Amino acid sequence: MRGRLVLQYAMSAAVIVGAIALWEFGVKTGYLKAYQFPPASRIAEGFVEIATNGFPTGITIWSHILTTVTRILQGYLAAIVLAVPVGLVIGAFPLLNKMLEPLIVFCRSIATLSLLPLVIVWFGAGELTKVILIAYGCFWVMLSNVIAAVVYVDPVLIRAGRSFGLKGVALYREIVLPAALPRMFAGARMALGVGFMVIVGAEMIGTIEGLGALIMEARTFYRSEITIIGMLVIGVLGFVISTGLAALERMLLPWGSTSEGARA
Amino acid sequence: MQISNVTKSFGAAGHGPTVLQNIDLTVRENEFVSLVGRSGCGKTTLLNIIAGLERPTSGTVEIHGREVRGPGQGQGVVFQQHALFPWMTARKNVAFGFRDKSLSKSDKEERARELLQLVGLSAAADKYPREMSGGMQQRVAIARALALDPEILLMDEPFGALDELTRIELQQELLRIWEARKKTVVFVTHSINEALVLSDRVILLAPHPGRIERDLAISLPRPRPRTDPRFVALHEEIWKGLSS
Amino acid sequence: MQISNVTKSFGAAGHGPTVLQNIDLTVRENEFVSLVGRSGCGKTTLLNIIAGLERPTSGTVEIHGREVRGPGQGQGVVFQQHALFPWMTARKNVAFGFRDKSLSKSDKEERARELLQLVGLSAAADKYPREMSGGMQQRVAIARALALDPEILLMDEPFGALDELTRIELQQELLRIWEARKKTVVFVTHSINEALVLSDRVILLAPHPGRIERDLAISLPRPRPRTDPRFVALHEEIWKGLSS
Amino acid sequence: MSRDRLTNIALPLIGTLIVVGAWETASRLGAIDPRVFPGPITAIIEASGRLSADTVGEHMAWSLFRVFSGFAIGVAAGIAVGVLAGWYRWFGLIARPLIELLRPIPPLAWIPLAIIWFGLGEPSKFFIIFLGAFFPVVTATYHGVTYVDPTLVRAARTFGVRGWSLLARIVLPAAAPDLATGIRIGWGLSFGVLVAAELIAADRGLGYMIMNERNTGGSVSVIIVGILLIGFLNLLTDAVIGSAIQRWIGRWHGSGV
Amino acid sequence: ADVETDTLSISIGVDLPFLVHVVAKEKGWLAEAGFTNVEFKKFQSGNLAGEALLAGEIQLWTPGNLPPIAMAHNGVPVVILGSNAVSHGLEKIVVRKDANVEKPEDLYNVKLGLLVSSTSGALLGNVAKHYGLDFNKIQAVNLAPPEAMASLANNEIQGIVFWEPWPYRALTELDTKVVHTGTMSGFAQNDGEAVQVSNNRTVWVASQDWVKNNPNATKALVEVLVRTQNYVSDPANRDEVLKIFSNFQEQPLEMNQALLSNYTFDASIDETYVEDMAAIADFLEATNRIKDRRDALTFTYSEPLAAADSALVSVEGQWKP
Ligand SMILES: Nc1ncnc2c1ncn2[C@@H]1O[C@H](COP(=O)(O)OP(=O)(O)OP(=O)(O)O)[C@@H](O)[C@H]1O
Ligand SMILES: Nc1ncnc2c1ncn2[C@@H]1O[C@H](COP(=O)(O)OP(=O)(O)OP(=O)(O)O)[C@@H](O)[C@H]1O
Ligand SMILES: [Mg+2]
Ligand SMILES: [Mg+2]
Repeated sequence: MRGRLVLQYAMSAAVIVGAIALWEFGVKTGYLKAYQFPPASRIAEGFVEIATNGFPTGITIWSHILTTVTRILQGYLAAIVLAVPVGLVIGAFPLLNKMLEPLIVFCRSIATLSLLPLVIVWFGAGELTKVILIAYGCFWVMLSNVIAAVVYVDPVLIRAGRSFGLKGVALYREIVLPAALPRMFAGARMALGVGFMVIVGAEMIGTIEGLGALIMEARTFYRSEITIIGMLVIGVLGFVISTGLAALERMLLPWGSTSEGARA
Repeated sequence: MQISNVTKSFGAAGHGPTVLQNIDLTVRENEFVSLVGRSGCGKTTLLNIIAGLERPTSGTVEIHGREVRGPGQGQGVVFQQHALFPWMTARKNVAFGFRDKSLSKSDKEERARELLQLVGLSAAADKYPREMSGGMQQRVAIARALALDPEILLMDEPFGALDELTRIELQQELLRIWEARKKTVVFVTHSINEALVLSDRVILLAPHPGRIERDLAISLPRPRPRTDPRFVALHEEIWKGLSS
Repeated sequence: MQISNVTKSFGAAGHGPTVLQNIDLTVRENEFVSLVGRSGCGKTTLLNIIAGLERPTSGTVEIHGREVRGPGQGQGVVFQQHALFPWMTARKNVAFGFRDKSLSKSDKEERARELLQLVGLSAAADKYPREMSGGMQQRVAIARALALDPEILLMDEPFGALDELTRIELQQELLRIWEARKKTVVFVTHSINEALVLSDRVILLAPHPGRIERDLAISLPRPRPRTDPRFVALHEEIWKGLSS
Repeated sequence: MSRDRLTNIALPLIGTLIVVGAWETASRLGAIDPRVFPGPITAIIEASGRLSADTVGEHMAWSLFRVFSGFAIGVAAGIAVGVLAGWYRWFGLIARPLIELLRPIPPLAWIPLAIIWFGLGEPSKFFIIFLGAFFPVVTATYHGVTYVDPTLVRAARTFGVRGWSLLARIVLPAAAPDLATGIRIGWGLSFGVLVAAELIAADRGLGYMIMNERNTGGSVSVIIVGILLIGFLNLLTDAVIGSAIQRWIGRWHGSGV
Repeated sequence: ADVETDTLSISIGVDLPFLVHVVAKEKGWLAEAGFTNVEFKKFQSGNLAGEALLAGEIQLWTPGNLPPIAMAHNGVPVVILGSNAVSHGLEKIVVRKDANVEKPEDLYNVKLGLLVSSTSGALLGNVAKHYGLDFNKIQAVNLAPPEAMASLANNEIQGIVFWEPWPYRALTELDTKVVHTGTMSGFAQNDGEAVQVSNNRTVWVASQDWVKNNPNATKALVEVLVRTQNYVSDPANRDEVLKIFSNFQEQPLEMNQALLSNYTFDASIDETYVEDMAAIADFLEATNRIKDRRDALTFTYSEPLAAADSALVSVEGQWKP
């Protein structure tokens, strides 16, 4: 059983390595154009270059990463801090929830990119705008998840709580809240994903720092290998952070988390 | 406990179909009463009304002469399943049952330990529900209900999801606890055997609308071997009552 | 059917704990055999091996002298629950059971209708599983297994999830079908009563590792009232066997 | 029943009206500057002065066409890859890490490569929208295929069904509810990336309308109307897809997805 | 010889360099040369047009001189066929009057909006060099023209560095002034002095593949373009061509009248061309945007231009099909 698994991993690795080699070969022999399909060797060179010299000069990949992560975290945390209490309140009042539901769905469905021209007019082209765009994207996703978490608490748990005489705020605090936590966590992970989705749009304006800006800058100079590096770094970052959140969730909710339905 | 002329219908302002109609029932102190009936005949609804979790459309339920207007008036409830709080360990779940504000946290945990011992789960005190088998979970649920020190223990098919052997073990356990703690018990079940093994009285509910069809006193001494001809005869009688 | 020296262990190349050890069992044609045993003793595993869904680590199962190497060699299986295809109506589910390629679609539907009539479900032919009660679903599952026209019907706690009343109804139904169609049946159950009401033979499995503990022939004539003292005595005997 | 319907239709309507009313009032009273954030009525009046119904109709038609095309390709590819990854373990081992790595990459970031690979015509726009639909569908399909109730598979095997027939007749229908969820989310995301897709040398479409207005320093009202239109189109088509799904699997699956 | 193709897609923008293209088409000269099927394509950004060239969707691209340099250094097979217009005076630094920019050092105190990786960035670098400023201390905000205009209006930035028509719009719509153009100072200390800090010119760019596969079409195209350049450069035709252009673009005639003097339509491949190209490449190299420095002549193809008018080629391009 184990042996077979190792074999399967080895086989998958071999296929991937083979594909990369084939690609490299295709470029070397001229079947693929390097500026269209930069081969792995060129991507690796490009990575060394932006890790040391930076692109443009002085801005290394590390500072691009730091800038982007800082922006995402600011917007993301702002969204969470706002969405949790608002969602808890809306979820507590079914009437309010029903009334606001279409609005929330609507706001969530608005692409942040289309807000770009408005937000620039409202908040200028500085850091604030970028953070607000990220926060906007994260907020509605988190909000709908917090509300759903509260609304879909297993009614049996609520009845159990009530059978011990709990009601009102106490019932909400002692039963509804903890029972809603796993779903809220799932929402938090979804919202983070949205934060990453928004970052390139947010960094299209007023900056040459950050991974989104790096990708656009590389585009201007036809450095497709740097574009790809920027994309891959975002991919890896997104993957690492969401894995980290899952681990955090397991730590904070030891009674068994619901990683189910955690992705959009 | 006194149930007087309780009627219940769901839907807008009680205008839906009538689920329970004119239920009258008196349960004496320390009595063990089972409710038996076909699926959908209103057993759970009646139990919920007694628990104060649902309001009757008309009629009253009184416990010790005080009308029930909500939960937490001396009723403890054990649900069919999944009713443990998944974010609490067994001990915390039981400790939750002590609603007495004057108890310190450590007092509660101490007493919870005692109750867990009573249901034979000392070793599993720090397990989360998902780490326990169905039978263990139901023991914790019973301990939690007992923590409230209720006058009446209401149980809604508590052993319905368990396999037969575990079920029989827990029936013995429940009888032992009932005798030790002297509680009034209202017990909902699908199983005629279970009702016969446990109860002083078996109430047969008939559906559409839910009403009391038979009220049988079971005077056999406990423990009650299923082989006892009187047991067998009673089984037959209830079976006929239900099938009709 | 002949089970010879079957041993089964899971895990890498069969090196895990042994779930079944040296099982030998011969089931005669048209015999109704029940497997009874504690949870986890290997009942389902044994049934799966007979069904060809699992390969034994060693030993063989033969049906009519042909070794079982996979499913669909004359075994029909009825599972505990959820085994109907939820996207098919009752009729389609049953029609699925006819694997004979020479049958046209309308032939299949026609025959499915007949089988549904046999299990008393003509009226529900166009219902989807979720629109049926648990008892109705199991009837459809039985009809579907019969569609295969199997020599052996394997049933894994088919009535475990039903309430007692429905369960007893379906037991009667099953006996009727078994007598009408003359099948060999291997029936897994938790319930001693059920095994006693139905079977010609009750096999007691003991766990760790799963092995045959007792093999009781039940020679009482059917129908078997539970009040019959012989019935009661057999019940006692099996109960003791299980509790030991 | 009638009471339920009342609350399910009236309450959302009332809520929406209140919010829209508050927005309009705030901008009328000058609490928010109507030049940078006009009220809805003002915005619509002003925008209708600048755009004819025909133009807007054309923008909408093109956007819908693009969303639908990219979405259709995304769904087809998502189902194919998801099924293969769930069915063949070795393929899953290759595809899943790649998918997880590519998923967080924003569609906007793909634009440079999309253009280099597919040019400036419709294919590159489809590609960007494809990305929106592909990931949710592939994940849902994979999940659906791997978490099919094993009893169903066994039941089918007892009837001698295996291989592709098992996949087509049992696994896929059993995964349908998951698939439906994925498709629904994918449709929403396809709309979400519409504006990004129409950044690629589009000369019509709602996304183009918004971005063009921004580039030419035009009116905030048109931008707001563009956003509202995309939102409404999204909600409307989502409702249509929802009821189609309901018809597709609702009868046997029960609750809507 | 006949041209290999009668179909041409040409990217054009809204501004005056495309006077040549518009006139060549409207006058029917392109058709005369055999290009009966000419399509103009407009792109919202320069990037897109370049990418369209790569994708084979246009055959002639007329960008500023920076993008083809960046492309050539990154292995993209493009070739320059000649200059379209020399426009050193086109780029301007415009600041709000209330920002009090009087001397070069005052640039440290304001935020300037520009596309950092365009010829505007190079211009700012040259300004810094010429006036002895520290380039890194100048606060440059990377903004596209529309956002820059909005930000300038609400004083989030105090100046912009852009090419026409944006400075023209800033001057007419906002209370601003020019402190430097690509060729002339506006600082108090040397107001009106000729200081060349811009190397901006627009060039004709085609893909190497297209040129290789369509030698006759390349020659014919360059010939038409040179002929049109001569026509629009003649003051006698000034009013006519401006009218053709303004009508075609639906733009105010007076704006184009005001701006035309910024352009010299001259295809020459000569020392100035080489210098301008080198200056931009210097800027890109200094900021690490290109590697493996190459001479502009290695991706310049001068034969068609020489065939059209040998006087225009004084330095020969080294690229050959
Ligand atoms: N909240 C509700 N709204 C409307 N009808 C309800 C509600 N709760 C229960 N009912 C209906 O009341 C009837 C009795 O339900 P109840 O749950 O009390 O039956 P039961 O005897 O407990 O059944 P079971 O043995 O299946 O648990 C059923 O027909 C059910 O559909
Ligand atoms: N696929 C498997 N891999 C490893 N162990 C297994 C597997 N299937 C079953 N087992 C183990 O084999 C033993 C017997 O399982 P089996 O399901 O046959 O028991 P059972 O008698 O049917 O129990 P129940 O009455 O609860 O259905 C159990 O200990 C179980 O954990
Ligand atoms: Mg009930
Ligand atoms: Mg089993």
